[in-house]
Amino acid sequence: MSANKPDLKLVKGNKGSEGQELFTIAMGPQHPATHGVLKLDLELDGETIVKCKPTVGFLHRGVEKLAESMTYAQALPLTDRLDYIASMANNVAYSIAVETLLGIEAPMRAKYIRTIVMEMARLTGHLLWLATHALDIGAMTVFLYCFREREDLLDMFEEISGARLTTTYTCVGGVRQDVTAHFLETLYAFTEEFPSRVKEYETLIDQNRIWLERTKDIGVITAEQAVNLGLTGPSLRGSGVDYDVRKHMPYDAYPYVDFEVPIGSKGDVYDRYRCRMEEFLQSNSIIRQCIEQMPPGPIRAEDAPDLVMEYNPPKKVTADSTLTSGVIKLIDDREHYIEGDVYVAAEVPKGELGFYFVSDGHGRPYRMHIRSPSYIHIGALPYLCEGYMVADVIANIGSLDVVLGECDR
Amino acid sequence: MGLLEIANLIQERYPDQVIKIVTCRGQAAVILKKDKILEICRWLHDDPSLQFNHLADLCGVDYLDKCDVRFEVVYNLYSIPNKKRIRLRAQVPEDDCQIDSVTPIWLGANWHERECYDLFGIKFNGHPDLRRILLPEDWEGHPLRKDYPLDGGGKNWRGYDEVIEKAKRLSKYDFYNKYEDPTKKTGLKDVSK
Amino acid sequence: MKIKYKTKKGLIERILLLEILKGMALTLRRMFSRSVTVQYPKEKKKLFPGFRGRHALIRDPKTGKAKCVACMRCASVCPSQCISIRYSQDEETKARKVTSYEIDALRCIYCGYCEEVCPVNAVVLTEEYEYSDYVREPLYFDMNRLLKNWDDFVAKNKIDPRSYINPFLRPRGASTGELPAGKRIPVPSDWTLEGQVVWKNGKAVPAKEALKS
Amino acid sequence: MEILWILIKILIVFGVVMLHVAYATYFERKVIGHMQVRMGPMRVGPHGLLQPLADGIKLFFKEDVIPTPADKKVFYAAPLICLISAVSSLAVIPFFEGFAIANINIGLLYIFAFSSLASYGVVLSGWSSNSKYSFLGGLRSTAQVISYEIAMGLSLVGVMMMAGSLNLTEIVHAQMNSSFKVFLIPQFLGFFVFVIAMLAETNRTPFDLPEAETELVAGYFTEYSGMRFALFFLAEYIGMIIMSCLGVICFLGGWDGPFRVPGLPFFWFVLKVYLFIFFYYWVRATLPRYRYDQLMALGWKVLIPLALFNILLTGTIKTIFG
Repeated sequence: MSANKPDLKLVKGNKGSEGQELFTIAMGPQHPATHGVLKLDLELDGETIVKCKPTVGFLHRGVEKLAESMTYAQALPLTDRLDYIASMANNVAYSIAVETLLGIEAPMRAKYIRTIVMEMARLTGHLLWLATHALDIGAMTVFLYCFREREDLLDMFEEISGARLTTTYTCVGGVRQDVTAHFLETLYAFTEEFPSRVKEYETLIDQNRIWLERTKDIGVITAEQAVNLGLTGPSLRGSGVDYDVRKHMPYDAYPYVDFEVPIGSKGDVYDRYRCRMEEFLQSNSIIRQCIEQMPPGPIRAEDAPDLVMEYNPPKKVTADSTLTSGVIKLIDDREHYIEGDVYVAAEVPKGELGFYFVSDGHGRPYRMHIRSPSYIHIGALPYLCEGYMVADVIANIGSLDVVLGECDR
Repeated sequence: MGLLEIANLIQERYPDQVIKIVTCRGQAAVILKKDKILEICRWLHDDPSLQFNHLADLCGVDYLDKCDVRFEVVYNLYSIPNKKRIRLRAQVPEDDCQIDSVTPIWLGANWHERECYDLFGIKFNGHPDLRRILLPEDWEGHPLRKDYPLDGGGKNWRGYDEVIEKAKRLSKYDFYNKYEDPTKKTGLKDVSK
Repeated sequence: MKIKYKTKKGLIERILLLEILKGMALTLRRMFSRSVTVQYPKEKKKLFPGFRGRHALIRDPKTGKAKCVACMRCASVCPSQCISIRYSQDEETKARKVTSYEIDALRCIYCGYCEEVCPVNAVVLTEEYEYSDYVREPLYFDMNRLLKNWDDFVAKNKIDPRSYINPFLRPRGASTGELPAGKRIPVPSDWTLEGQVVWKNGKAVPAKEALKS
Repeated sequence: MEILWILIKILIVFGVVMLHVAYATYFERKVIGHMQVRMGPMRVGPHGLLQPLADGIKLFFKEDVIPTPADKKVFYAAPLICLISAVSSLAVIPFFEGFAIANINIGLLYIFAFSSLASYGVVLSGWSSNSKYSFLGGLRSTAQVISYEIAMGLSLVGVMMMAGSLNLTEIVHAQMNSSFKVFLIPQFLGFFVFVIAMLAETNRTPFDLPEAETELVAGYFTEYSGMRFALFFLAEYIGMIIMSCLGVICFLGGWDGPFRVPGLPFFWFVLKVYLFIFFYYWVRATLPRYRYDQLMALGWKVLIPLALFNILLTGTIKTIFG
C-alpha cells in the first residue's frame, strides 16, 4: 500500500492529483471511531487521503487555569479527568511532580503501592486500547474479552480507592489508603491468570491474515521522524527508539524491579500493536515483583503538606518520650513552598505525561502545564495518515491510543 | 555531565544571550533572551555531543508583576541518546510579544506553539499554521494570562442566547417541567397553553 | 528488548487458514463458558467498604443530631466547592453551632476529601449509588436530607451506626498518633499500621508475622 | 384454483421466512453474546425471547426522519427495492420435495438476477441520502456486490455442470443420485469460493465495509430511521437466508438427509440453513474487517481465478470420466 503513496507536492488547493475535485469529509466530532470528540477534516482522492486536518478542543475544560486557583492537593482530582481510562497513572504522575517541587520523598511502601497501581493503570489503559483498536478494525470479540479483564482491575481499584474510574488515590507524599490482604491476593491471582488471557487476544488477532493486512506497513513512521514529532510511549518505541521514562528517569519503585522495554523496528501499526502487547506481560511481571518485594511501613510521608491549609504548611511535631510532660516541639526547618520551577515526567500508558510547575512560594501552583502525550500524538496524526486510505485513519488513531480528555485538558 | 554543565556550555557559547542560570530541586534552567532562540535550539539539537532531539514540553508562563519581563516561553529539552535534560526559558516582553518558532527543528513543536499562542497570545514567527487550537476561532482574549477575568468578564459565551431560547422552546417536551411541581409526574405536557 | 515476531506464513498455513480456524475454535469454546454479565437491577454487585457514593451526615447516636462542629475544613478543602456551611457562634464560649449544611451533589466530584479531613467523622460518603433523579432539586442535599441519607443507609444495609467504619474516616495504614482524636475509632487490625500486610510465600500475611518467621 | 394455491404458498413462505428473520436476529445476538462471554438479550420475556417482537414494534412506531437535502422519491424507493428483490428470490427455492412457489428452469440465474438488483437499492439509498458517509458506503457496496457476484456465479458453474441443470430442484435430485450424496465433496473448491463470496454478497463481516460502523458510521443507511431502516434490516437478513438456502441446495444436498423425519419434510433443509446462518454469526464474532482495496484484490485476484480453475477441473474430470 505504501508503495503507491501519491506525491503530495502535486496536490494543490482543492484539486486531486489528476485535476479532479477532492471529496471533503468531516470525520467526527461525533463518530464511532474517533475515541471521543476528535474531529478530522479529511480530503479524499477516491478513498485515499490527501490531507488530514485534526481539530481538537471540544473537551477543553481549562484544567491548567483551574489548578492555578487550587492547592496542590485540590488539583489532584483534576488529573483523574485527563486520561480517564487510566486515571491512577495520572494521579501517580502528578504526585511525583508535586513531591519533586516540594522536596518530599514518599515512604518506600507508598512507592511500591504506587508502582503497582501505575502498572495496573497501564493494564487498564492498554486493555481499553486493544479493545477499541480491535473493534475499529472490526474484531469485536476482542473488545469484550478485554473488558472482562479490565473490569477485574477496576474492581480492585474500587477496593483500595473507593472509586472505579476517578480514583484520586494518591496524595502528595504517598497514597491515601493502604492495600488490603484481599486486594493483594486478588491481584496476585489475577497476574497468574493474565498471561493466558493475553494469549487469548493474540489467538484472535495476532496472526490473523486480515489483521496483518490491515496493520502491516500502515502508518509507517521512522525513528527519527517519531522523535522529531515528539511521540512518546509505545507509539515511539514501535519505531525502534529506546525511550521510556521508567528507565531513563526512574521514579517510585521502578529502579528496584526488573523489567524490559519492548521495542519495535519498523514503526507501523503492527509494531506499535506488538509493543503494547509485550508491555502487558512486562507490566504483569512488574506487579508481581512489587507485590513480592513490598515492605511494611508508613504510607504517607511525615512532612507531607496538609490537605486543607495552603499558606502555613503543618510543622513537624515531635513530642518528648512522655507525652504527659507536655513538651511538644514544633520543627520549622522545612522549605516546602520555594520559588522555582520543575518539570517532572512519568510514563503513563499513552506515553510521557509531564507536569511543569512554576511555584511562587505559595501553596498553589503559579502555573501548571500538562504535557499530555495524546495532544502531541494527535498533532502527529496527519503525518501518519496522509497517503493512506480512510480505513487506515481508523487503524492509525487506534494505534496511537489517544484519549481526548487528556488531549484537550 | 553534571547539573550545570550544559547550562554553562550555553553560557560559554552565547554569553550575551544568557541572562541567568537557575536551579531548582536538581533541575537546571537557563534564562535567555528571545533573539537567538532558534539558533541556540538548532545548535542544541544538531551538535553531536549534545543531541537534544526530544522536545519534551513547550509552554508559556505569565509573570504578570513578578518579573520585569512579563512572559516566558519554556522549552524542556531531553536528549534521548545522552539521557540529559535542560530547560530553556526565553523571556518575551509584553510590548514585543513574539518569538521565533522552533518548528523547523522539532515538528512536534507545532501544536505546542499553537497552544501557547492560543492561551497566552505569544506570536511565533515562522510557524506554518498559527491558529487557535483549544479555544474556538473567534474567542476573545487569552485565558491563561494572569489578567484574564476569571468570571468571564460578565459576558455570556457565543450562542448562549440561542441555546436558552431553544431550551425554552423544547421544554414543553420535558417529562418534568421546572415551572411545575417536580414531584408531580405529568409526562408530556404543553405548558404554552 | 527488540520484539521478535514472525508474520510470514508457510504454504500449508496459508492454504488451510490455520490461524483463522484457531480463532474460530476459541470463540466457539468461549460460547460454552460462563458469561460474566451481571444482570444489574436484578443482581447487584457487592461494593467494597469505602465506595464513594451518596453523601450523608452521620447522626450521632448520643445526641441524635449531626456531629459537625463547623470547623469548615471540608468546605475549604472541597476542590469543586460544593459544600456550603453556615454557623452561629456563641459570644462567650466561642462554640460554633451549625445552622445549615448543604452539599450540591451535582457539583460534587466524589473525591472523598471532605470525609478525610473531617476531624470528628461527621460527613461521610456512603456506599449508596442509586439516587439519580429527573430533576435537580432532590440532589441538592440540605442538612435534614443528609441526615436522612444516613438513616436510609443505616436502615438499608442494617449496619450498627456505633461501629460503622469507612476507610476514609480512618485511612488504612495511617498511624494513630497522626490522627485527630475524633478519627481514632476502633478498626480491624489490618487497617492499622501495625496490622499491615506484606507478601510472603504466596500469600498476604501481616507484617509482624512475616518479620517473626 | 391454481392461482389461489400459489397465493397460499406465497403467504406461507413469506410468513414463515419473516418469523425466521425475526428470530435470526435474536439468534445472532444470543450466539455472538455467548461467544463474547455475555448473555445477549435477557430482558424481554424469558431469556429475551420476545426481543424481536419488541424491536419490531419499536422500529415500526419510531419517527421516520428524512434529511432535508435528500432526494425524497428515491429515498423512499431505495429500501423497497432492496426488500422486494430479496423477497422475490424466495419464489424459486424448493424447501422440500415438490414445494417451491415457482419451480422454474432457470432458478439459479433468477436468484443471481435478483441479488444483483438489490445493489441498486443500496446505491440509490447511498446517493439519495445526500450524505457523504452514505455515498461512500453505497459506492463500496456496489463495487463489492458486482465483483463478488462474478466469483459466486463462477463458483456455482461447477455445480451446474455436475447437475446439468439450472433448476434448483433438479440440482438437489442430481445430488441425491450422485455417489457422494452432496456436491460439497467433489466441489470443495467451489464451496470454498461460494462461502467467501456469500459473506461478501450479503455485506457481512469480514466484508461488511459498506456499513463499517467504525469507518462510515453505518454506510448507506446512515440517514435511515424507523420503518425504512427496518426494511434494510429485513432485506439483509432475508438475503442471508437466501444465500444459505442456495448453499444448502447447491452443495449440501437440499432437503435430503441421512434419514427421513416423518411429518417434517423440511427438517434437514432448515437444519442446514441454520448451520449456515450460525457460520455467518461465528465468522462475525471472530474476524476483523478487510479494507476496501484488499477486498477487491481478494475477489479479483484470488477468488475468481480459483473459481475458474474449479470449472476447468470439473470440466476435465467430467470429460475424462464421463
